[in-house]
Amino acid sequence: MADLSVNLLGVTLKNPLIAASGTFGYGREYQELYDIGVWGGVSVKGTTLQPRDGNPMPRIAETPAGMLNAIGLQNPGVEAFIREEIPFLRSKGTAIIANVAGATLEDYIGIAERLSEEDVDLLELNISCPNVKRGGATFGVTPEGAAEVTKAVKEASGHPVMVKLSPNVTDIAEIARAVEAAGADAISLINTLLGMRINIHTRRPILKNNVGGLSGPAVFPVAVRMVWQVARAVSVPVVGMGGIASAEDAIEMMLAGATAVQIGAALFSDPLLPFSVLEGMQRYCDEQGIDSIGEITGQVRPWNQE
Amino acid sequence: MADLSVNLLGVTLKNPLIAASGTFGYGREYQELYDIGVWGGVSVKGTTLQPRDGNPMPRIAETPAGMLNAIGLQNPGVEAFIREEIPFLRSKGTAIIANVAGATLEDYIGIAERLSEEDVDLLELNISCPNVKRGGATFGVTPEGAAEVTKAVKEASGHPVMVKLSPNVTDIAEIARAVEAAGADAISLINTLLGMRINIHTRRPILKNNVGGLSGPAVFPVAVRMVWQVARAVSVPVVGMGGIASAEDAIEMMLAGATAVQIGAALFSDPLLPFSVLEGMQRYCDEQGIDSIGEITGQVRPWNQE
Amino acid sequence: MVEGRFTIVNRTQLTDRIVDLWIDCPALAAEAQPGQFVMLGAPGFFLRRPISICQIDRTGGFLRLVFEIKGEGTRALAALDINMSVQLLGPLGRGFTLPEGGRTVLIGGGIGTPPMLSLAMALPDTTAILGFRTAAAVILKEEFDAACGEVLLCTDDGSAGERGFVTDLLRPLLETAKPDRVCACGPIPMLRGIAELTRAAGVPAELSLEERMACGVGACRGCGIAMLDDSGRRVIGRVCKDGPVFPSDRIFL
Amino acid sequence: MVEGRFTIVNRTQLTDRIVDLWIDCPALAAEAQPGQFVMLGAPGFFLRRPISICQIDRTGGFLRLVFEIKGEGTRALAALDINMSVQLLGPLGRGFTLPEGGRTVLIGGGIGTPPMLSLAMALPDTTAILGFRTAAAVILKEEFDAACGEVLLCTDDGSAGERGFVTDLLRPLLETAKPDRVCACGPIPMLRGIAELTRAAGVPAELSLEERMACGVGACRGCGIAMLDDSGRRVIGRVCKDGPVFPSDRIFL
Ligand SMILES: Cc1cc2nc3c(=O)[nH]c(=O)nc-3n(C[C@H](O)[C@H](O)[C@H](O)COP(=O)(O)OP(=O)(O)OC[C@H]3O[C@@H](n4cnc5c(N)ncnc54)[C@H](O)[C@@H]3O)c2cc1C
Ligand SMILES: Cc1cc2nc3c(=O)[nH]c(=O)nc-3n(C[C@H](O)[C@H](O)[C@H](O)COP(=O)(O)OP(=O)(O)OC[C@H]3O[C@@H](n4cnc5c(N)ncnc54)[C@H](O)[C@@H]3O)c2cc1C
Ligand SMILES: Cc1cc2nc3c(=O)[nH]c(=O)nc-3n(C[C@H](O)[C@H](O)[C@H](O)COP(=O)(O)O)c2cc1C
Ligand SMILES: Cc1cc2nc3c(=O)[nH]c(=O)nc-3n(C[C@H](O)[C@H](O)[C@H](O)COP(=O)(O)O)c2cc1C
Ligand code: FES
Ligand code: FES
Repeated sequence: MADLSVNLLGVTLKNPLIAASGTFGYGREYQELYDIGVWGGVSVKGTTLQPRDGNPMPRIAETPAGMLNAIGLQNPGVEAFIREEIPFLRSKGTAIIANVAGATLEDYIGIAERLSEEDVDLLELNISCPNVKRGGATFGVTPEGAAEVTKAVKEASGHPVMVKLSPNVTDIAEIARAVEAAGADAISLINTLLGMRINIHTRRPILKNNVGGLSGPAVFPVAVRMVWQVARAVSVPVVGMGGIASAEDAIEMMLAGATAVQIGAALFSDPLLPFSVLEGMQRYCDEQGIDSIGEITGQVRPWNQE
Repeated sequence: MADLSVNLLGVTLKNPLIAASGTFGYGREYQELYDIGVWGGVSVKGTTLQPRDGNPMPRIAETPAGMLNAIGLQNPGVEAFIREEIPFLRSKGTAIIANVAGATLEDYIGIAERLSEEDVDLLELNISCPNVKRGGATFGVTPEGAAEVTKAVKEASGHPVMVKLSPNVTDIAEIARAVEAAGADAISLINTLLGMRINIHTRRPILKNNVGGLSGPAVFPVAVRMVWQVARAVSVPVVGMGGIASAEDAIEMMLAGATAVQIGAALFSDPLLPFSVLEGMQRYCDEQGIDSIGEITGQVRPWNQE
Repeated sequence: MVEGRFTIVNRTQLTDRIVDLWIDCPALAAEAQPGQFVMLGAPGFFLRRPISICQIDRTGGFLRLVFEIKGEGTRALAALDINMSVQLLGPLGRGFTLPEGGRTVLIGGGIGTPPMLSLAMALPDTTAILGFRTAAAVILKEEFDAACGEVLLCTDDGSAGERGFVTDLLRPLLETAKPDRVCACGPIPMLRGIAELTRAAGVPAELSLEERMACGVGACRGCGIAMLDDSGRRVIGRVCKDGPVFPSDRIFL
Repeated sequence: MVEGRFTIVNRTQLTDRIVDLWIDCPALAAEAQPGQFVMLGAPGFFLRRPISICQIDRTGGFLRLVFEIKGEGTRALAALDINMSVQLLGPLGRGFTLPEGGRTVLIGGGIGTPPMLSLAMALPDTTAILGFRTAAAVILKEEFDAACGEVLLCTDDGSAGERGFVTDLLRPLLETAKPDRVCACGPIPMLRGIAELTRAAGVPAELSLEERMACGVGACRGCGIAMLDDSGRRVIGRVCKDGPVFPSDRIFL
């Protein structure tokens, strides 16, 4: 049996699989199906200082090999998270990644400060949620904005800070370098690609928010490309996600440069996915004679160009 | 029977379906399967001043609901296009859209000039091909670059110029406004999203070019969103493409703001697609009581935000 | 809650657009309650489809699912046949409360009818009101006849039963033979009408709602509904977890 | 060239990884030539899979396709059964040239063997050299026995036929009983070896190649191969259109 554990910023994850923010709530619901301690970590629903109702319905639209969501960061706020969810998650023996979001710099600083003394393993700074108007997304799409919020949160936080990037940018490597320079301890990507669906009979957008974030297998090749670009551009660890739906996908993402991976939308197609991914990872390690899955991070050998 | 013809920059297309550049060659090959005169138009393979060999193999990778390509603009050059392909296409009674590409401004100007007296209906300026190094892509991702090449080609061209945008940008509307201001007569989008796949057994990228362009149904929601954003941002006609694989998709793209649509990768899944799309469009017109398909362009009614 | 691949043991078509499947899934059948639903994998589609449990055979270990062909996903599901298998997650959500006694009026409108059948079979004293567009759309009539004390049928065009809406049949019932509860599933306008009538009559009502879903278990917050929580505070609940069945005085339709 | 949905009329498994389908597609069978291929739709996958035509029954209107389960797409194809239908585009590409007379040596390596069968059946005077990894991987031996004047078998491990590679069997043939042509399909190292041996011996060879494909008809330029055109100029040809069978002196392997 190969060792599937990986080290992410000093936190030992028992395996490289993290439930992606927003797709797993705070883990409670899936606990009714299986012991969520199987996950290396759980990135919780994007949490804000104050509770948020999110966007009007419908918030979900299906797309070829994927889906759009426009939840709009519905969450009970950081106090409820601290009170009710941290103890629950801690009891399950999985790393806790606090995905934090906000509309203003002050929001981000506030939540980072509030969580500093709390028992979470790392902060995942969501500067890329496309579903909040005048929200974090404006930070995520310029190097300056991304660096600004990274720096502020890094100063306010007692925990390591992983910055989650938006894929809706021209040059992802540039943004990655900016947040690294601003002090990011790690980088995660990708958040969702902005998309839209229209009901041709009513001639109205399916989502009440008009547009929403695309995720699921459809985005996988874009995610692999961006993880590869970012992993080559920075020296901090990279956590890869976007469309992972099998052990092979998770391995591909690690080869591209990811230290750990997050799995999101594919859980809706296959709620038991973490089990088959872990099994497939073991099988791959056996076949390839790998002792520790961590060895494959970034091991893709690109073809020489010219 | 509803009228499916549309007017694009003074050119009457017998229907809004255009074979997307690079997926249909110059039409010859599919002519062995059916009369390509069924198409409203054909956008030919990206053509350069000089013949090009393109990238090394493999150039194709499959992805969930889509594919990556890194052809690298293999084409016989503009002289062969003029000599051999224009007469053939003209004889088929479909509009000819000359998709032109280049590595330098001079290339673009040269090909636009060379085509000025030739019998094509419009130029489609590919400033967005991600598969040519130091190539057009550098123009396509900044408003300044996009405007510069548009202006130069517009001045050199005797034909209307449609500029084809890259989706790999932060703000597609900004680019669209820039090319409109620079004189673009129409805008087409989207070209492919940059993606990557890795063979986990060999640990090498599947494409010899390492990265390639993603197209097919996977990108459809991104394309609809961008077409919608661009159609709201400019007043020139917009030609929409990216993942269209059914009549419903084509209609959705038109509702988002497209005057005509291009169909590319989905032809590889279903070579007879134009027939079922046209049938479905007729059915939709009947059901919705539409006399002319052109009526639906841009007719999506977005939900009010706030 | 159980996730797995289960075999279709029977498939019939109730109308040209409505498919009736029996699935061999003892672990789900053992837990299932009237009003709960499952997330059903549609071959070739990314998201699962929420389908209510129409009938529960705990002894045999079977669940019955009845669904209408609406879009592409249910069309793919309709292509499945006996001996083929489907991916199921369930049972999910909160079903109808099962009171000790009293008389219940069950109302099903169109494809909202199937979920009411398992409830009809679980309650001793029921009147069913079933509404359909037209005679050809009527489904499950015999089953309700067998399960309920009384079955009132109506169609929009009067081609079967009374001409009119289920609310037209409910109104006199609330006046003349006030039931202890009303339970309903159907289109939103119908549910709104029922909520108004029952509120006015002071009869508690439980309504089964629909919303687009991704996870189906309450994790993704995709299926929000404005509702009052136990302390009377307005919150955004989840149709899949806090429902799909809600007390009508707790939700804002 | 024909595109359509056609029914699988027979399905067997030649080894645990190799599937043998007969498809009822008269319009394709009427046109098909040895060495041509079809693009076969794999349920759930975006791109079609190129598969060579193994046998042509023009009278019955059937094509035989033999393929190996390599990745996910061929696994999905392997799940298809008799009476199910598949989407086919074909026949595609340039097959082997069919000379008037002379003797041909046909060489098939592994899963490169099936395409050689239709050629064997079309030519009067043939010797086949078939190479496999091991005895359990040997396929179509009886068919070649019936179709060819002589069949030479070899395996890498010697568990069936000679121990060694097809080139080991070809070498003496070229010396002792020089054929008029050699036609081959198999892995690239094998084809390279054959190209070298035949060039040295001055025997013309035709080789069937593989490349990843999207359109399969020559439109997308996905399947390039460096080759000499009719005027001897080096160009990037298309495996799907200018091949898949090429004269060995025209291509750069
Ligand atoms: C709790 C619950 C129970 C249900 N029970 C039944 C039942 O027993 N029988 C039945 O026929 N139908 C039932 N429905 C409705 C059924 O889920 C939809 O008709 C079905 O999802 C449509 O899928 P489609 O692929 O045909 O349509 P498409 O429009 O192609 O689907 C696109 C997406 O929208 C979703 N969607 C579309 N319409 C609905 C809808 N009305 N509700 C929820 N999601 C929708 C789909 O699930 C899919 O994700 C139920 C819905 C819910 C929420
Ligand atoms: C002209 C031609 C004729 C062929 N004839 C046969 C045959 O008769 N029998 C047979 O078993 N195989 C044949 N092959 C190979 C066969 O096409 C591949 O094994 C098959 O495409 C693999 O698909 P997959 O989904 O299992 O693999 P995956 O690796 O999952 O496929 C991913 C993508 O790569 C492509 N691909 C992968 N390997 C190959 C390959 N070797 N050649 C071309 N594309 C590939 C697939 O088509 C698909 O687009 C032929 C290939 C070509 C080009
Ligand atoms: C329903 C849904 C809700 C999401 N909510 C959040 C969120 O609150 N915070 C966040 O950083 N990302 C959120 N995401 C993005 C995911 O965490 C992930 O980045 C993205 O979905 C790509 O991964 P996937 O394709 O595996 O889902 C959400 C995604 C989905 C599908
Ligand atoms: C194999 C292939 C080759 C392409 N070559 C070109 C090209 O030469 N010029 C161009 O402007 N776009 C090219 N494209 C992009 C398409 O024209 C189109 O913009 C894109 O594929 C999205 O549409 P689709 O999803 O319908 O294919 C190519 C696409 C594919 C798949
Ligand atoms: S569908 Fe995910 S919370 Fe209801
Ligand atoms: S696969 Fe398209 S040209 Fe060969």
